[in-house]
Amino acid sequence: MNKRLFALLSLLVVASMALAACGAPAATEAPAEAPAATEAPAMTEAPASSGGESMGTIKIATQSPLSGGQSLLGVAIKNGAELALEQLGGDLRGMGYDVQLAPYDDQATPDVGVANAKNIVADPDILCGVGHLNSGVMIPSSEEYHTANLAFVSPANTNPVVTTRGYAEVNRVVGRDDVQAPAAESFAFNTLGAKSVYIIHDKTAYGQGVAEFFRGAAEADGLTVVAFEGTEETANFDAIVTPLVAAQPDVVFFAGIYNQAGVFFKQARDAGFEGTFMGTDGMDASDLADIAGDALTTGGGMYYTTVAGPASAYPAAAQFASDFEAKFGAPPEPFAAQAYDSMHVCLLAIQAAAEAAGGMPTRQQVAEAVRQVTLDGLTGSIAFDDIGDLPTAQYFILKVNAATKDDWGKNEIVDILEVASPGMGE
Amino acid sequence: MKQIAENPVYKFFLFPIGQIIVFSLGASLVLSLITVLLAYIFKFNVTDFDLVERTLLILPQVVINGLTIGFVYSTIALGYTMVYGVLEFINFSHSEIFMVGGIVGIQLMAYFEHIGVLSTMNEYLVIGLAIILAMAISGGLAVTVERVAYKPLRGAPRLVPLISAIGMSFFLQDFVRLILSLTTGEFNVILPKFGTFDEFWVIAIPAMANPLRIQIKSAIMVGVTIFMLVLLNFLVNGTKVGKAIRAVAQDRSSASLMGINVNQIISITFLIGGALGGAAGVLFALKATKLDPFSGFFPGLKAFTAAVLGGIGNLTGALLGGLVLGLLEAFSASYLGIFTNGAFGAEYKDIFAFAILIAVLIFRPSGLLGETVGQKA
Amino acid sequence: MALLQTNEVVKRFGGLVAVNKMTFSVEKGRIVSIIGPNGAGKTTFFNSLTGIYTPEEGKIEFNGQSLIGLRPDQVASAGIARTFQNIRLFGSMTVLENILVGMHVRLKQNPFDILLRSKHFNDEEKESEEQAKELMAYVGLKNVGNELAHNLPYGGQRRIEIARALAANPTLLLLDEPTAGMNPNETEEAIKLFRRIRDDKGITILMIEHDMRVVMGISEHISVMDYGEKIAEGSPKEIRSNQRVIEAYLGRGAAVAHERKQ
Amino acid sequence: MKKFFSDLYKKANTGIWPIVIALAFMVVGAVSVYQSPRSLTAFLILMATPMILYFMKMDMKVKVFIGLMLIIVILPVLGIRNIFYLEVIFQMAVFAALALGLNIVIGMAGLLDLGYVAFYAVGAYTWAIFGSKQLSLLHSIPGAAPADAPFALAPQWFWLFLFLGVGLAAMMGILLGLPVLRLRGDYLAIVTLGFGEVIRVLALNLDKPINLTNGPQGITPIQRPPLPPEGILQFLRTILTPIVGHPPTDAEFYNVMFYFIALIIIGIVILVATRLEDSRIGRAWTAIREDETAAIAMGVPLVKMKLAAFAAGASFAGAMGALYAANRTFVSPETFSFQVSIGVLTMVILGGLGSIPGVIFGASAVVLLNIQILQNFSLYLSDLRQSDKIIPIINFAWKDLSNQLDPAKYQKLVFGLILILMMIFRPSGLIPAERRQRELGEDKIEEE
Amino acid sequence: MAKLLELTNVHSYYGHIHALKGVSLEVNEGEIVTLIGSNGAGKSTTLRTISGILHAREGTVMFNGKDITHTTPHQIVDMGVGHVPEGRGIFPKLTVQENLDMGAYTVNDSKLIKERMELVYETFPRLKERVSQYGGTLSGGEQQMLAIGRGLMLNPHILMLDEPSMGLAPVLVDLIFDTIKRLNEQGTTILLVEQNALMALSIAHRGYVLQTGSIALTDDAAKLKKNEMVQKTYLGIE
Repeated sequence: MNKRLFALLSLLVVASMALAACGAPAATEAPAEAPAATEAPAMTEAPASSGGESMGTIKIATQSPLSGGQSLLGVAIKNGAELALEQLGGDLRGMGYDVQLAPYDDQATPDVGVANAKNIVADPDILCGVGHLNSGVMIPSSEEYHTANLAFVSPANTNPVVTTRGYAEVNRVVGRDDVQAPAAESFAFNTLGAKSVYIIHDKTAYGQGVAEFFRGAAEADGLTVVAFEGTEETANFDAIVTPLVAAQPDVVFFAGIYNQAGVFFKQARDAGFEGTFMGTDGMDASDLADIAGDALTTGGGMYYTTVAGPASAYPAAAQFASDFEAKFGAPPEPFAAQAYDSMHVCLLAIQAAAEAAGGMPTRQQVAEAVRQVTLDGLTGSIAFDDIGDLPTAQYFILKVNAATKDDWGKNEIVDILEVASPGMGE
Repeated sequence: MKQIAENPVYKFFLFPIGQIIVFSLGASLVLSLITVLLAYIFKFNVTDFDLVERTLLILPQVVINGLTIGFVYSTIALGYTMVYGVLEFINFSHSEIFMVGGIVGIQLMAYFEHIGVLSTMNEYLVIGLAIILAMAISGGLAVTVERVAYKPLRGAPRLVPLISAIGMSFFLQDFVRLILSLTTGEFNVILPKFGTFDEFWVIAIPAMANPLRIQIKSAIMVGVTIFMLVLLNFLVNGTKVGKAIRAVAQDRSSASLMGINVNQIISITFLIGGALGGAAGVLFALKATKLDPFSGFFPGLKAFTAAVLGGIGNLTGALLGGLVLGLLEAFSASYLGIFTNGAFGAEYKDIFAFAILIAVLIFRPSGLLGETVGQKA
Repeated sequence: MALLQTNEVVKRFGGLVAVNKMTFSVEKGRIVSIIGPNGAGKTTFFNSLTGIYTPEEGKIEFNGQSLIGLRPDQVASAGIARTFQNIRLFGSMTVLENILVGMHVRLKQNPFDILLRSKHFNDEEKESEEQAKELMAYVGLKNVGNELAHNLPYGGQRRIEIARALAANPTLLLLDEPTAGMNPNETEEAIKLFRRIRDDKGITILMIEHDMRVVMGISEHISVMDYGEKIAEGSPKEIRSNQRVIEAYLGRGAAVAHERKQ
Repeated sequence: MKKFFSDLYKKANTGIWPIVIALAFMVVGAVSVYQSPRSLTAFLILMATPMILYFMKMDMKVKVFIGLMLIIVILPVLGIRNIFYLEVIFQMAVFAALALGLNIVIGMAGLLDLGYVAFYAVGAYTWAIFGSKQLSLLHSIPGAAPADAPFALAPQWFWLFLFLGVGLAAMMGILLGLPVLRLRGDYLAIVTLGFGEVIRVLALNLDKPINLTNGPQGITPIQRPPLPPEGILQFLRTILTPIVGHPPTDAEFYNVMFYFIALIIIGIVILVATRLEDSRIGRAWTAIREDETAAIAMGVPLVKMKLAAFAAGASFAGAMGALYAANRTFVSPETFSFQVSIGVLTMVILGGLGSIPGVIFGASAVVLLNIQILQNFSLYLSDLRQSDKIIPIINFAWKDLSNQLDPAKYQKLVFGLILILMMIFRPSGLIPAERRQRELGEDKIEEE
Repeated sequence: MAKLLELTNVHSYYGHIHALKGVSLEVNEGEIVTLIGSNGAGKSTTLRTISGILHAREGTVMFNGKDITHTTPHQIVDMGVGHVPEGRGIFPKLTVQENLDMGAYTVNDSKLIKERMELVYETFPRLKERVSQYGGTLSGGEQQMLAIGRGLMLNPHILMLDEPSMGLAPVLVDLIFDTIKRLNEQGTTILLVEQNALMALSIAHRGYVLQTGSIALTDDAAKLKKNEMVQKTYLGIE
């Protein structure tokens, strides 16, 4: 009897907590079926400074892991998008729209990602989205975006499947595994003249995808693959480094993220590896230099491929880096710039669709507009082909000249490769 | 003979060191022999190079790698096993205590770098200070965690403190992240570069083509852990408090009848376990060079496995378990790829470790050195 | 032939010989007691009989079947039920459920019956519930079927243990200090209950007991253990006047008092 | 104060009142969800209805009727207006089934299993491998799947594989159980933990030598079971269009279908769990948990019963795994991490170890907390940070709140705190286990 | 004689089980008092309640004029209450020496410790032969000696012994009882719980008979020995 009383009371407490927490947004929410018609009254408190009459609220969602072990990159995505919204949202605000960010935490798990996707889809204010970090979350979640016609721009997912399903709503501002890898391989084989390569990846969809394609390309070229390893280890690479040093390949290709790779590079160099390190766009972070130190500049040095031009070549990128650090207190992690660009795509598309529709656009209109967007972003020129890929991805091959964080800007472009998207499949 | 056994120098110094040497050499030797044997068997499978030669080429290095990480596992495992010994529950948040130790250590070094004294200070002094600070903070944290999250649950069904520990583990991860984010804006903590730890001692061995290369860092890790283990051995076996800890672990109600303040002893146990974890954290950080609030999880899991492998609740068992697990990992990760011609690789090392664990437990259900009568009355 | 016959049973723990060459038999339909000082190996002997321990040496035969190497559940299926020295009930189950667990060996329901709630299942459950109720009444428990076992007072818990053991319809019932902790009235009732169990149900009873009123009152045969060995056996009268028993167990004082009384 | 509430509760729990309250919650909840489909409050009011039905005294028939109304009519209709709710309920059902399975192993039989997610993975990968194109890609490089590869089986095969998933998972349960049965407590825990990791690492690595699992890339697309025939869908569309305001799409029908499949499975799981609990087998499990020695002395075969517990627990996870693979049309090893095992364990213990309603409630509460309440809360705070609002008393503008304090990043911290506090203040769970009370025809002892 | 220990209407519980139902008893300075009763009657519970392992829910426990009803065990030990528990409570993986050290945990005077140690070894020479052996490897009799010896290390004001004769051969029982008597003569007050009632009553000054959690009878030991109920129930004399 007492227990039941408790259960009921606890339920009431939960309910009232939820009321307190969510009363405000619930009150301003409009019914689903006619967003445009009922928006106006809710917007009475729109700031006068935005000028013009109030046209309604537009939200742009982000989904990425904000908590847990992968939050480093997930938060970078959110922050990149947030900065873009702040800096570039002016045009839409000028048109009378209140533009807001709705950051969702997918916890790097598909369950939460899909649930959030359905939640996002059910919020009529959300017209576009930026995310995810993990392909494993993006792929199932994008099924929901697809059915709801909600455009999503991915700043990080390089798994081919993301776009090869041919969904009109799914786009990405990054290359694909099967694009980046051959570019890197060609550089290793042709420019560096490597004879043997040791391939290692981080056992994620991203790393393994790139690594597999790299291997494919290497085998086609006759570049000897000494070993092909995946590892989830993040701290102690002794067990891999030891046979690696014994094999002494010309190049070690690491497909993964800098905070794992940096430790690996350092330990491999310390153990006596003299050859060249290569990495993917996951290496594009100044922290890499702090972690790996002079392992990057000694021996055969280090090269990485990236779609984002270095600060030296792109003044906009330098500006972005300093703005980012000013706002968030730390330099941008990988994918922050891509998220900035993704948000930029969303904003431009919504703006174009709103202008075309003469009012609040539908999701369909926004999704169609996304495919029309062209822009010169932080990470190069962006446009989308008919499946949402960059039609040609431009890859910069950078040579690392930094042994500390502050020198990261000294990295130089040694090669630029243009690779066309392979489209739907072979 | 009896005289020697009772001699404190032997009892608290020579014996434990001897034990450690026997364990590490024994385990290494057994695994090395098996590996070389396997190399002969698989020789015909590999055509690119001479398998036996390659095996022998890297063997010393693999053993050193295994021992280095094995000692770290042992030190963390001791924290699990001590708490298990007195409270019979798995302190899930120990991996976070360990992580905090590592981060505190790195932050201290980063602070020295920041105020510009790092390069002028004696490098070993820096490490010593970092370890001491980490031990203090991790130990204090462990005691606090016990007071807040476990003590109120004493006497509850055994799964209840386990869940509380899991909750504490979540909490600590994000709490550390919160603090790091607020102070540094990010949560990767990177070891500043100083000293000569990355360098190698090269020892030429006449019978071998390649010289033996031992990284100074590895030597420090092994040296400090052995020192800690000997110290712990003295603490537990040679002092009154240590005896009280053992008494509480063996029979809590009897211990209280001896006038032992059981709560105080439990706190001290957490303090020691936490301090060991903190020290292990700093050593691990030396190797890993980068930590984040989530990097405690995997080493913690491994150390926990090591504790069980050795027989949870048994201090010597934790030492042996850690060494065996570290060596197994190093061997399987280094050789699986070579032996199977790339069909299996380092990624199977965890499967290997767990398979061995299961095999050991099937034949010795209470671990390598555990009591055969598993349950306490 | 004896219902239970052991031959030179030895059980060791490490260096300690807990049961040493016990040769012992129980005739069908009798009430037999084992007495001896605490720590004499009585309970270890019980545990060896029921398969909890496997004796290192010797033979144990029950109803012509060897029990050596059988698991405890197999021993139970063979028809030996027992109670424990320090009551071991399933504390958070109800009294009724405790008794139903005791019936485990003779229930025939298979997983399909259970999942489909077949007629067979329902009949069997109903029947066993009825029997459990009868058993509760039989051991003198009222209105406690739905109580959690650990909520019952001590005497009640002792009774449940007996009811639970009877639920298996055993041929032989082993009672390990069944009246420990009972007051004289409760003990009187327990004695009556044991008699009834033997007389009505024809169940043979083997018990360990310290209370001499119980031992002397109802045993037809007594074996005395000390240091893992059987040091004497015989009728209550014989045991009472056995010098060795008096020294080892009843105490010199008892002997003195005894002599004085005679 | 306490007395006032308990009197109030007593009054509310007599006569017609419970029905009135249940109906009131249902109607108010339904109408408010209909009106503002995104309101969490409205949804929680609606979700309180089953709780009221469970806890308050009313005629069984009325309970069933109201319950069925809610499940068959109201929720699907509201769910089509906002499919997120169907997703929430779907996940509640999936995790409730997992928690019920784990509850058999831990709650009933008392065997600590930290690698339960392995069985979920087995179920999921069973259908994922056969229900996708993977079988024809066994020799391809992961990630380089040609789009024109054929599906191995027709989607209808899902139904068979649902059962195969159950069977295979149960077999894995026995396989794991056999070697480790002699282990006690924490040794068992670490071995099961290892087993869970082994299964995940296998899923991650079995892309070579033959590409069975496609490694970290995961398997997609996986087929869904076919929708009902077009005639029925057309009929449903006609009825539903005026109610929900638009003709329901196929995607929405899929959501509803999965909702119903999940409900049917969870229904069966609950039925199986309660029936097992109330039988010779369930009693044997509890007896083993309470006192192994006494149980075995009563003739309970330890090995057989423990294996049965592993198998039964695993089979629930197998079923939900297969369903999950079909629902997501995608599986990858990330879904089967150790954290999920821990998550399910917390659901079981938070809800009430050994208590079937408790475990379901625990799973629902954690899912709700994880994907809705905490998420909404942080979105709300994020809204505040983007607005010009000010914290009243301390006069602090939300805007100036440090970005590093963004609450969205600290859900796990809150969750951890909740776990600790729950264990301290309510260690036996939200709805602690109670034993079944039988009509024994005995004189009832009155409660004081 | 001064009252050293006094229990007034003490009720103790194990969870739901009401184990002591209003026990009142007293022990005077210098006495040997014995508690007899069958298994489960509450003898050990009484001792556990005195030493603070269990706290009385009702009633008071006074020791040396101080209320110790809610005092923690280690403080009670510190006040000079030694308790040799049933089953001996030897630390199986501590050596004999270490077990004895534990007995003197609250004593800080190393000279005193040494003295007591010598006394113990003198009383039980067998222990001296086994100094560095693990407690768990001792035989039952040796363990009992160790347990009593450990109790003596404290130099207790009152020593409570729970079933010291359990599992011991008659010769050893005699030895133990002689030792108890001698200790008492040297000034230690003894509270003895014993199943071997006759033996206990033969060395005690006074006795209490416990039945199902309450005191059924109390008297001088000699008189109790002749009591018919005691004889019938506990002595096996018809």
